[in-house]
Amino acid sequence: MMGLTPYLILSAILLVLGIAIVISKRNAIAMLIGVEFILNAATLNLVAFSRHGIGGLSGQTAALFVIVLAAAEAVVALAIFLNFYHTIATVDIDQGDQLKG
Amino acid sequence: MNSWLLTSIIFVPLLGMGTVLVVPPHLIRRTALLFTLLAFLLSLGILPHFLGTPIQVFGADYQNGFKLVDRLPWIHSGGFAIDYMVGVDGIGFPLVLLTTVICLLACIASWNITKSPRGYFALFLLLETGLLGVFTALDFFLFYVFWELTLLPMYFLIGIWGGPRREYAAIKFFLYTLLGSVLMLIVMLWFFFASNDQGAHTFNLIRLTTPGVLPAFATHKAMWIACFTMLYIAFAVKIPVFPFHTWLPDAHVEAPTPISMILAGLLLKMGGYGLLRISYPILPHAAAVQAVAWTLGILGVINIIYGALCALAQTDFKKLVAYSSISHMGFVLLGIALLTQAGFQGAMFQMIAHGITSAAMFFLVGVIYDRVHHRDIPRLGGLAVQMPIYTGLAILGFFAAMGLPGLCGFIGEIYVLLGSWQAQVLGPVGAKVLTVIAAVSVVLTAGYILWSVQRVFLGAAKPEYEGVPEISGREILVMAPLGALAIALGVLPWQTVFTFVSGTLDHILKLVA
Amino acid sequence: MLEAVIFFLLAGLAVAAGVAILLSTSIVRMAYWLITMLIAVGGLYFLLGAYFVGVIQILVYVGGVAVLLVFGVMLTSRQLAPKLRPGRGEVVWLALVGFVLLEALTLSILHTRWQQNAMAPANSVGEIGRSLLGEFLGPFELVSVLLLVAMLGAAYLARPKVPTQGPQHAKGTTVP
Amino acid sequence: MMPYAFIIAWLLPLVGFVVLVFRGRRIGEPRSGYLAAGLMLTAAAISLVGATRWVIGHPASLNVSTPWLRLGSQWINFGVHIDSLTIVMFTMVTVVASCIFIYSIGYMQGDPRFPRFFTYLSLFGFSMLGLILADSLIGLFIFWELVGLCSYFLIGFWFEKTSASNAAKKAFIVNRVGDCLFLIGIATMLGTTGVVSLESVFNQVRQGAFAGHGGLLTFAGICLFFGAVGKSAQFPLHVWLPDAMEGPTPVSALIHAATMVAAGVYLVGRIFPLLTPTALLFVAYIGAITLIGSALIAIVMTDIKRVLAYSTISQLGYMILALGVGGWAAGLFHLITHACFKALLFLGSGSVIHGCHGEQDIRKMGQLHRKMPITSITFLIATLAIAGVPLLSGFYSKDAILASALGFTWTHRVHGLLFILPAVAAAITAFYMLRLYLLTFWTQARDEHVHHHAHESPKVMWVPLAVLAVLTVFIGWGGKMPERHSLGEGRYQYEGGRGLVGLIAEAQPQWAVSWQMQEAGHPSVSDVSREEADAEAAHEEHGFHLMAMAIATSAMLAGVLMAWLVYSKELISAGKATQVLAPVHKLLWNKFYFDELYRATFVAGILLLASFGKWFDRVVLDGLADGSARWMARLAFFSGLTLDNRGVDGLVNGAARLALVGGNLVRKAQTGRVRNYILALTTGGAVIVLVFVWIW
Amino acid sequence: MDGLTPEHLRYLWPVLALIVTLGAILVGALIGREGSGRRGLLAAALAGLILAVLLALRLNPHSALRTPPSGDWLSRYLFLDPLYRFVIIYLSIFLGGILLVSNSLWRRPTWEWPVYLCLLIGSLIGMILLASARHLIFLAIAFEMASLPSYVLVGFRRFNTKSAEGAAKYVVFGAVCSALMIYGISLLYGVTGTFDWEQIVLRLAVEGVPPLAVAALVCLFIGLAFKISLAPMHFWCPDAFEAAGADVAAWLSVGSKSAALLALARLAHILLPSISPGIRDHAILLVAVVAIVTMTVANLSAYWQTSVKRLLAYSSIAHAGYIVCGVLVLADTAGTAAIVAYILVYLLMNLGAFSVTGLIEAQNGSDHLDNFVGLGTRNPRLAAVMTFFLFSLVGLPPLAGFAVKWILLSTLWQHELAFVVVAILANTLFSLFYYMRIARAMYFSSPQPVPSLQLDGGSPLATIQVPGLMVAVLAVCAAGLIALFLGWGLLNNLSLSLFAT
Repeated sequence: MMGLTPYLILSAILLVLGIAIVISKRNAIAMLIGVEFILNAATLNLVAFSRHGIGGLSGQTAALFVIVLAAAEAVVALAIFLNFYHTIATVDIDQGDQLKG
Repeated sequence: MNSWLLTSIIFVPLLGMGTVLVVPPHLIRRTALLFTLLAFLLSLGILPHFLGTPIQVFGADYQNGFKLVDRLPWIHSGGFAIDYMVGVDGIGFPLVLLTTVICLLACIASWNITKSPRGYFALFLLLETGLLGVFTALDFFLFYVFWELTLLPMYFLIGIWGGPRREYAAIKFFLYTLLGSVLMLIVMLWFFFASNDQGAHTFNLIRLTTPGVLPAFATHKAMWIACFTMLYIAFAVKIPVFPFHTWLPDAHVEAPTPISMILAGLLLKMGGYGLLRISYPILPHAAAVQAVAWTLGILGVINIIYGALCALAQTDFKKLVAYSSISHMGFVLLGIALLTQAGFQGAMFQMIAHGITSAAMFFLVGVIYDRVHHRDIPRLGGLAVQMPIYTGLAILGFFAAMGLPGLCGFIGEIYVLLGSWQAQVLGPVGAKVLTVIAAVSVVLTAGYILWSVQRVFLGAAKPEYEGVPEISGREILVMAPLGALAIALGVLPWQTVFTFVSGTLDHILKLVA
Repeated sequence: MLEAVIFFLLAGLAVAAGVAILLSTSIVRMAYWLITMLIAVGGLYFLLGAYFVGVIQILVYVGGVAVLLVFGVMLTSRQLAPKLRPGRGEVVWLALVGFVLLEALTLSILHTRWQQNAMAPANSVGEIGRSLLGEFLGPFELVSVLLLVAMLGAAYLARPKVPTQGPQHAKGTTVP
Repeated sequence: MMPYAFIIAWLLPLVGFVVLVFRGRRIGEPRSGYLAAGLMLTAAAISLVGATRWVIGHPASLNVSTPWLRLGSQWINFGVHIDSLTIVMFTMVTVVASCIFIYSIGYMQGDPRFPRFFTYLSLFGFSMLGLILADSLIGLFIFWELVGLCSYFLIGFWFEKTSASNAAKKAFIVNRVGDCLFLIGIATMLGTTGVVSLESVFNQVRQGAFAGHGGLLTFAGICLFFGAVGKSAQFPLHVWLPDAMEGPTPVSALIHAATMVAAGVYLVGRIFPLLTPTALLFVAYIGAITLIGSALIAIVMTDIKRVLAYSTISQLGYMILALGVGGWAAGLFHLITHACFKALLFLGSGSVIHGCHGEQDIRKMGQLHRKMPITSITFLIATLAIAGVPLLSGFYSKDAILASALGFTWTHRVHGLLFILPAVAAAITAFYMLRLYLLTFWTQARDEHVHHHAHESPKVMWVPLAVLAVLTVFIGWGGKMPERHSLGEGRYQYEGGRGLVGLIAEAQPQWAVSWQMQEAGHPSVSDVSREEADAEAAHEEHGFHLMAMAIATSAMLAGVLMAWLVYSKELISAGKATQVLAPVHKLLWNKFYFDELYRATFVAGILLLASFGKWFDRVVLDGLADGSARWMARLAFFSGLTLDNRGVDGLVNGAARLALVGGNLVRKAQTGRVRNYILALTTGGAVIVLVFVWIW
Repeated sequence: MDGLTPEHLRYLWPVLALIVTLGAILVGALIGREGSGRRGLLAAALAGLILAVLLALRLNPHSALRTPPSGDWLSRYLFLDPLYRFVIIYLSIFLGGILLVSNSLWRRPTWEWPVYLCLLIGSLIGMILLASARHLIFLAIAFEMASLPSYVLVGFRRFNTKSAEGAAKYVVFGAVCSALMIYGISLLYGVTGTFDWEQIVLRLAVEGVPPLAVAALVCLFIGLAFKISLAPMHFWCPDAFEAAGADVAAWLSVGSKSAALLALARLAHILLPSISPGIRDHAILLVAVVAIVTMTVANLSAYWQTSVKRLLAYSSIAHAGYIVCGVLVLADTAGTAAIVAYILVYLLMNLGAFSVTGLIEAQNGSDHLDNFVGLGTRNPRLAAVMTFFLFSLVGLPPLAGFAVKWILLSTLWQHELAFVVVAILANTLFSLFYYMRIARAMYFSSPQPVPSLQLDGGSPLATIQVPGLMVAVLAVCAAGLIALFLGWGLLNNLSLSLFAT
């Protein structure tokens, strides 16, 4: 029977990958993908813990909520990027460097 | 049994500020004059309270030497016991009177301010409230609030109505004083949390002076040295003392005439008053340490000589008068530092005398500036021919500042010199050396004042100032009281100043020595 | 034993998807790799016995969010998006930070002692439903309001310009 | 009743001053002069009446004082002390002043600021009389400076002339140097004895206030003496008196001949009991140096007023020497006589200048005795008096001085100079006074224009000359120096004085600080035994008096003969003499280069120090405050990674320069690219996690 | 779950009221005539807010900070204590003020007004719940609830380059931070097995804090720090504030920051006293260092700004740095009381400053410093009020800014945190410069010719007409500053009474 640790390590890897994607990609939507990675790492953690007897069912319900949150966030983020695209005609987030100093 | 006289004196100018903001434009000057006059008349009301007491018994001891004490609980929550407490004693009362007089005269002097007079007179009255508050507050927190309250109006008064480099001068003034007041805030915190007056923390300046209220201070020597130095820096910026004085010449040169009258006449006294009200009574053993007395004494003497020397080399008339203020305030510091009875009396008298003479001198310079629109001494000359009456008054003012016997400058200097000669705190010879160096300043002062009088007033009449009008009635109205005060204080110093002042000063000295 | 094999298979797939996204430059390919990762994680949930969560994962994540992303990609990349290469410095710095984080996490994970009790019995959807409306009733209600507001904001932003103004696409034009 | 009379007399000039200050311009030209002169005359009358009552009534001394102020714990009273010396001085000052007031009504005729002149004169009168009456050192100091102030106004009266205002400034500052040391002297006395009025100070010193540190008493004595040096233009601080001649002549007569400069001698007389023998020696030597130096310079001077100025300095040197050698009554008697004839000389020179329409150079004068008979006669009387011709007042007072000088040098052989120098100077005085008289009145007229226009001054001017001439002749008669008997413990007793000098001698202090007392600083040490002192006094009495008189008259005759030969008979031509002694002449002509010396050292030094102060203040201190701000701004600007095109547009102005800005480095991190933000975020997070994990 | 009686829902009423207003506005917008004007909806919104405040006032919760899950249903997810009540009243009144300000600054088409209202009320609900959240998932959702509308609000001016860019950056940064927070929560759940903060703290106290829990707590701190805009997580703030309108910026600078601050304070004051001293000292050191770095960074960067909104953003970051020091005082509730007092005055200062900036931006074209030039002569009263707010932000005595800073400093001093006091004082001295730059522009420099800056409409240097409502808001803020200074004893009592047992 698989232990808990492999799942946690996998979620740690997913976390790091997510952060890496967010930082390295210049396309706004790619960054969103990175965020999804981090959130998935979180849900994986939750589910893994609840299934290995820690905290019973609440872990899985929490995972559900996290997924819903991710969805909501993605909706708003995409709406903003669409607007961003409409005004600056590119999705390269680095173009947006008027606000600085 | 609050008598509300002091509170009314303090807040009458604030009321004036309110009315000035709403009154129609042509009435602004009159309302301002009305309120400053009202404040002056009210401050005369304090006089009977002090005249009654016979000289010796005045102010049985420092604690209950205070009169007209108004006490109102202001903030009693969360362990704070701050109350609005104002009162006046020997050293407070003369300064309150000086404030109201100088502000009244400055208000008359600022009659021809053209640039947005409403803002000017509002800030002017706010400044007066701040000053009156500083000289009467008996609660450290209230003292700090009024101390900072004077900062804002002065910044804008110099900044908006000043001369060409006014912004630089204003920000420099603001910064130096704020640096000082930040240090004072730390000391205030320290006092508050280290004090236990019957178990409770207190800000009350009187309670803080009773021995035992600051227990931690009695044991740790380092603690009261640190506090004393921080407080000293806060007050040294205001006096101003040697390393922190660079803001004064700039502020004076750029400030409009009536404002530099108040700046020199009153704001410099806040430093000296602070030393006498807070540093010396609350930290007596710090003041009695020989090293501290030495440093303050030496700095005082440096101030005197350095101020006189710089004044000798100036070409801008107003800067010359500013440096002369530094030199005169050096006497105040020397008088206080050497812990002699005569020294204290001399310092206090010098503060009042310098208030009068410096206000007079700045007004005189202002009168010239209004007529010829420049203050460059080499270009001036031969005014005695065009403006004889003005020259007469100017001679009176400048010679009073020079310390001519029979005028007020002399009494302050002679007290400090004779007093500091007998000081024991610096060992047998130390005080004598300092006094000799300070005595030399008598020659330097005579030097720069006579030289500037000669270059500005004497000499042949210059065609450039042909049509220069004589001194106007209004200007005489300002100079006359100052001249009369200079003579009165010079001839009868005991009756005019010392009866009120010496009682309290003796008790402060008893606390320290 | 079979279980371990399936786990490593799915975990490998997820990690591969991540790495692929890291390396690829075209946004479209990234979107597809994201979908594979999501499916892999869904599979893991099934493996763990959290069937309901797995299904939700597939339904909401893959069906909803991923599709949304693809739409986003389609809409915003009308002209061929330039190959976006991250700078040299960033990659090095990234690797360093990533490694440090990973090392810290794995070390602390190994270090903590878990209550290693038995795998909880595969629970039915009913129990999740009960906990949803029991312990998590508060969040449940709150999420509904959250979704309402999110949808409102997104709809507002995504609404095309009111036709009366006419097309104004030049950069920097402002609609008062 | 007596003291109040004097107080009223003293306050009269003050009344004149106050009236003239406010109403001066309206009272107008002649009447303001009459007012001031009238008030001074009444004061003179009162003092004369008082003096006669005093001579008959004979009280020792009178004191009236009111508490003025409390210095520290000591009460300072402000009062009046009258003894015979005060009476004599008071009368002398009032009489001479009234003569001069009347004279100046004529002299200052037509001056646009006529009333103001008399305002200053009345103020001077008030402060001089106040100085005489003052009973305490501080009271004395107050009037001391007020008198200096009046001399500043009067010297600089014609302030259009820059030389006049320079002279006034110089006079006041040199006086102030003297006053500064005077102040230190007062501080020492006050510090040790704790009392202020002169009487109580003397008692304290006698009761041993200075026990143990006699040196301090000497130091205090010398400091107080320096006040006198400043005021009476003695050796180191004499430079201001010759320049003071810039003022109108009546001013020179009143202030720089008769009264103010005499105040220094009066002060030394008052503090005589405090002066320890070493201090007295110092006083004597200063007097000697001054009298010989200024006498020599007077020989070469060509301006009539400059000659008289140097002769005044020389005569003051005599008085100081007399006090130094112990001839208290002699010195002060000379002061009174000198006041009369020197005032006469100055007024005479004034009328000469007035007559020659402002011409002051004696080389252009000559043969004026026919044009100005009265002036020349009165001038001759004064010249003879100062030279020391018998039967005139100068003879008696100078003889007394030489007698006491001889007495002193006789007992202290090592100080021989103290007699030789005055004797030689007596000859030189006679020489230069005669030279002045002959060149002005008798030798042939060198400048036709001046000679032609010269005319006698009006009645209002020569009447005072006549009065002063009468005084110069009769004042000395009937005077006899009293004998001195020692009463042990340094106490002496005088009796048998007659005439004016006797009157003055009554005020002689009863005791003096002896050598033993100076070392021990305590009087109880047994003093010179009684008998020995009496013997010394008796011996001194007869011998020296005659010998001194002989030497004095012979010196006078030598001087007169020399002057007669050189100027009247031209047997020895003055011109050739100057070539032969050219270097000496140049040295004397430039007044031993003192002016240049002082200007090079003190004045230049202070101005240099002042400009350093100004530079230090503006550059170093201001620089520090602004520099640190500028430096920080530069650091921030330089450290900025990318220049922000929109943000920094000319921000570095005055206020910015002051602000401490380190923000650029941090602000630049705000690159605007969100990926950098997240990079920074994760790095921050990683660091925190690392720290914690490492700790754990 | 036993039957839910209305009695159980007593604490929910205010929040329910807000949700109902949200719905009402939406329905109102739909059925109302197109472009029927903003007044109706504004009235509805204000009514809803007032209702929420009244309902909150009716509650009189026992004042203990931590209440065991009483019968009330909500107590499982929230700390139902006076602070919760205070937050509702405080934020609702603040939103009322913001709505008034927005109404007078509104330049956009009227159909967007209801969306604006709903987003604001949505974020209000999120903030209220975030401030008192107890159940971590509930906290995460409240966090999102507060953040998502603010992302949209920042980007509200739809086709403006600056706002689009600002929103994009804000949303990406926000998404990453919230994701990290959620990851932290999952780890914490793993270590302690529960989401309830009380239990977590008990568990950690009993078993000690494993490193994984430390990492989790740090991630949680990063999430909250993002919202408070503390040092490493403050980057979004200047860009977002410059992009957003002045009123939205005011709302974010006060609303979201104070909610997150109260959440952090509440959680820290439960966690820190009970965990082992070793970890606690390190935690306090971490927060202190972060606070000091925040203050200094913000003050340093603020000097060079030319856009006043950006400058005020840095000033809000600096003030966040000052307030977070309140968390360091663990011993008693004085720390949180100081925070409450501070945010109350902070509200007045920021609302005032941002509204004036908004006015100038709306009527003078942009919020560039050059537009402030000569305001002293154009609108003397407006300039005077702005000077009030500036000097209160600096912390000079006659104004309340000093009073609250004094309370904070004295509490810190009392608990031997002298170095923090010195740091705050140094920063106050330092903050003087950039506030003075605005005062200098307003008063000292004379109005030059037309400054060269891109205009968002409106003529530069024109005198500004201050609409009625705005005058009321500004007057209340300025008067509040003076009143609170004179009567700051009461303010102190109020904030202390929130925790007095």
